[in-house]
Amino acid sequence: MSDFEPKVVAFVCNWCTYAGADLTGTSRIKYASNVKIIRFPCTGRIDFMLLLKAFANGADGIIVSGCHPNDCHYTSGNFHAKRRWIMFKELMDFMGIDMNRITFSWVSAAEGAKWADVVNATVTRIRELGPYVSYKEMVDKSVEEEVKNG
Amino acid sequence: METTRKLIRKQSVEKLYNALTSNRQVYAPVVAADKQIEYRYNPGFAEVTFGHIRSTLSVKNVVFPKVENLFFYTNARSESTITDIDMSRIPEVVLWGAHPCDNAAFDTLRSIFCWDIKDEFFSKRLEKLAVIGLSCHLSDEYCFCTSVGLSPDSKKGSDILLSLLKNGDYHADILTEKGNEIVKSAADLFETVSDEKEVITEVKQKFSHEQVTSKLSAAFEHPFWVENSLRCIGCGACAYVCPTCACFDIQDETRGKNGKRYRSWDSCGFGLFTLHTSGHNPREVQSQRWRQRIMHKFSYMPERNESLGCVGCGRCSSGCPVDMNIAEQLEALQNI
Amino acid sequence: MDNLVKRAKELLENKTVQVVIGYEAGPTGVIRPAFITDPEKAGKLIYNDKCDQNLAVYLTKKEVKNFGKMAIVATLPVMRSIMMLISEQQLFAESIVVLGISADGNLLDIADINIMQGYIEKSDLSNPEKYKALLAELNKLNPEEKFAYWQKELSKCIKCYACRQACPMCYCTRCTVEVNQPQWIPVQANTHGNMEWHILRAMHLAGRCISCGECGRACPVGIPCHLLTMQLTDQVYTYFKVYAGTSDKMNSVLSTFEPNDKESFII
Amino acid sequence: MSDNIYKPYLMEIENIVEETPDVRTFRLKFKNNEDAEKFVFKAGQFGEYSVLGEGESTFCVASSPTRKGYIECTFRKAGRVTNALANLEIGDTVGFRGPYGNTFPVEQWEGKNLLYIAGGIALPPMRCVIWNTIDLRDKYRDITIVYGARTVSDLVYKNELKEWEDRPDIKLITTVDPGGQTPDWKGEIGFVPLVLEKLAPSSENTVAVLCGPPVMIKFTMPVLKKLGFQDKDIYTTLENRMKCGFGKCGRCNVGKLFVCKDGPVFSYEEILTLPEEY
Repeated sequence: MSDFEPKVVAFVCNWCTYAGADLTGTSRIKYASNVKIIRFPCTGRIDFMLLLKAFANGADGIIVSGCHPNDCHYTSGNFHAKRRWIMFKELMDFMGIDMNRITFSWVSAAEGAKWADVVNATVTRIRELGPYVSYKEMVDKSVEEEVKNG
Repeated sequence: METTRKLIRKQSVEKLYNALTSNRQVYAPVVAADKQIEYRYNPGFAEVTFGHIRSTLSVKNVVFPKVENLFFYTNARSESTITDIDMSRIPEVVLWGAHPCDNAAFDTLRSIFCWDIKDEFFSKRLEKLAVIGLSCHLSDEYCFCTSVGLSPDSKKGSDILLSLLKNGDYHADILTEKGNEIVKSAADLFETVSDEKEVITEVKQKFSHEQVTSKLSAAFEHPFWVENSLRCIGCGACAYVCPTCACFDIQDETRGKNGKRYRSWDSCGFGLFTLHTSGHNPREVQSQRWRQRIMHKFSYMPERNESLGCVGCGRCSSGCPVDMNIAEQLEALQNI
Repeated sequence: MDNLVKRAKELLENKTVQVVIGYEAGPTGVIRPAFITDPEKAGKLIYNDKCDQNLAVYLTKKEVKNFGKMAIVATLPVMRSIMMLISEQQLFAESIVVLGISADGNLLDIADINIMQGYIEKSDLSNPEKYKALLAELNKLNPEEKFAYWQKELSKCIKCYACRQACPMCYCTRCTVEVNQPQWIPVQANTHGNMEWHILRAMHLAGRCISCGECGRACPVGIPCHLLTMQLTDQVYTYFKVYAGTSDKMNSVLSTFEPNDKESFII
Repeated sequence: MSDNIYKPYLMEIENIVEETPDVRTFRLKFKNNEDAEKFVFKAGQFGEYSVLGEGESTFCVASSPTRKGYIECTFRKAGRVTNALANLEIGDTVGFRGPYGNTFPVEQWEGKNLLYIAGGIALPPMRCVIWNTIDLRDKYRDITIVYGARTVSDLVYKNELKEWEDRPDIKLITTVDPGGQTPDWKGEIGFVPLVLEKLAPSSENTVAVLCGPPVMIKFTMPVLKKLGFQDKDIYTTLENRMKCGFGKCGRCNVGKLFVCKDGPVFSYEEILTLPEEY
């Protein structure tokens, strides 16, 4: 698996983490290029289903990141998100979907260095875990099920 | 074709099964870990059940899969293309041990898919299907095949029909050319008929379907429908387990530029089934949808497709979470 | 259950309610829901330990509501469902009369919502005993085994939505699976599509599920889908110390928050 | 064409007309010439139009069978497919299956007066038969078109309305709901049934084709009856949700009839025999 390059999708909020990631760049801090950033208005807008869609479409790891508690641009979006992630994590654990592949973090607009750390740590971890085969296999198998006679 | 009857010994049945699985897909019933009766492809003979009353799902999926791809496409604006399905890839399948009600359902499905324009997906699958049926030696209170013009040993739809004998051997009625081919491929397993008695279950007739049909034509506005569907919760279980329900949905699914259009099972019991984009719904409440289900099977289909839309398997009633018992309702309907 | 019949008859006779929702035995002996509008027919009502359907699902059904004021035979899960429906503005407390049934099968005197709340608060609100064993067993599996288990179970799903339709809390007129711009959940019933559907269902019921097990009971192919929501019910209690359906004024867990909610996985 | 009855023809969008802010007309040309040559249809028939990836939607063919080489469709942005259609541009690909359904009995109408009554977005399904009869103008006697919409901007086919208005052999009455007029509006103001009542066309040797929202139909029918129209001389096209278009998917059932096979064109006499599930 030495040539395995993890595909990591980051779902981030516009006001803190996206700005933080921007700061990482302007501060010329290098970090793993495996991450594809998708910007949302707020962590409260990040539907849990999007994470599953990312896995289904080939992501090996996911980062979800937004403003620190009390810093939400919309006052409470991240608090709502937090409760949702707690439930989502428990459900995923119960169903055997690998939560080690998802990093949840709070990265503010000033934490350019933290963003680089979060990404690097995630990519390293995913590199060790290898590609997320079991979820993809399920998706592919589902396609085969249809082709088969019933 | 002239039908013939042969004898097949208990131990030869296993040989026949193994001979069939060696070179084709055999779809046979097994008792799953959770006690559900389900059909699987080529299970080991030891797993195959001969003592089931009804499988949880019907076997209609061998000719009408729950998802059937219709074609593939690439959506690239002006350069879009469509790739047809290679229907020659549809496999030859032997359906093993399905009961007469399920097998009779193939005729009903044909009357839906092949009236007027012929549906090639369905007809190709049916063409490649050989049915080795099994007469019923067991039944329960949900069975009502005798009320819809069938019986526990109806031959309709089967290519070969096995019937259990008292000593554990089987009679094999060879009904079609397809059945004959199978017999020829293992001729030494079939012997001359004995006079051993067949074990056939008795299913009590609950209603006359002719009478139901004639009553229904004037029963559209009857309060019966609301009274008897209040408990219906509007799920699609009855339609999905039904061997003759054929309503479907057509949907697209795309990944990037490529995708496929497929059809999948649908149910007239769902509120969205008939909902117009405007928000208008011709069948707005559940009683109208329940009425549609019964009317379709027992009034519209006999008039339109010259076939009854029900084979009396009783799955809709046994699978219903709120005990909407169709036989009971039809019994009541014939007397309104 | 003479008391139940007597009370139902009374309510219909003095026109306090127009319909009584309860249980009766069908011709094959199977217990089914009954809708009694005629006091003379109140004798059909029965209650025994086989009456396990959650009748609260009918409180939001248009054709039942059309009768007028409803009385409903209510075991603990039904009472909790009623609380949820009231707290989520789907039902007015004034539009129903609760014919409460105690855990040992006796008619309770539930005069109003406060009394019902008192009764609920006194009861054991954790998941029913009969489901706990399987939940515990599943929780012991390793992730691969869990994933394999759910893949196998969910591959059976035919997307008939009996789980949704049987659930009193799934009252939305348009469910998320029916939203098609964009098509959020794949329409076809394959393992992947089924898994997304059941995850969505469980998440939408997180903190709202009242552990009646109706979804699993309704499933025609025997998927234990109630375990998904029940697991979350356990977790909601672990994290937030609340059970759903305990008050007519409670907010659902996922639509509220406390600034000091604790978790250990966000870095 | 293969045996796959679900496979659409690929069509190229040749022209787009923005009729109103949310209604568009596409002119579609077959990508494959053989398909184009084989393709025939009659007034009243419909098709399944698809955007690959979004699904199919059912509309009547809005152009006349007398004009060959292309078909036109007019749709309002309402759901998933129509929104996706509206985002397409000239040159893009649209799938088309059809034609399906029955037709207006235009041959039977020869020698008669024709009265077309349409409301709002219901003119497109009638446009086909209107042009069909106009193109064979000498076979019919008087042609009268009554068309109403909520507001002036909701009137579709504005260019054609102008053309019909200018023709001496067609009588066109356009109307908008009260409040929907603009300062320079020269047509009628008022609901279609009232305008029709005022116009009072003779029912003598006349066929009426009525199409519009349910509420308009509900109030227009009594007016037609009062004018002496018989049920068998009133036609409409029904719409029900459809998927397949050829009587398999079970969606458009109205009683034992399929709107897709036995319709969409029905006389009022036939409609009275149907259960009210449309």
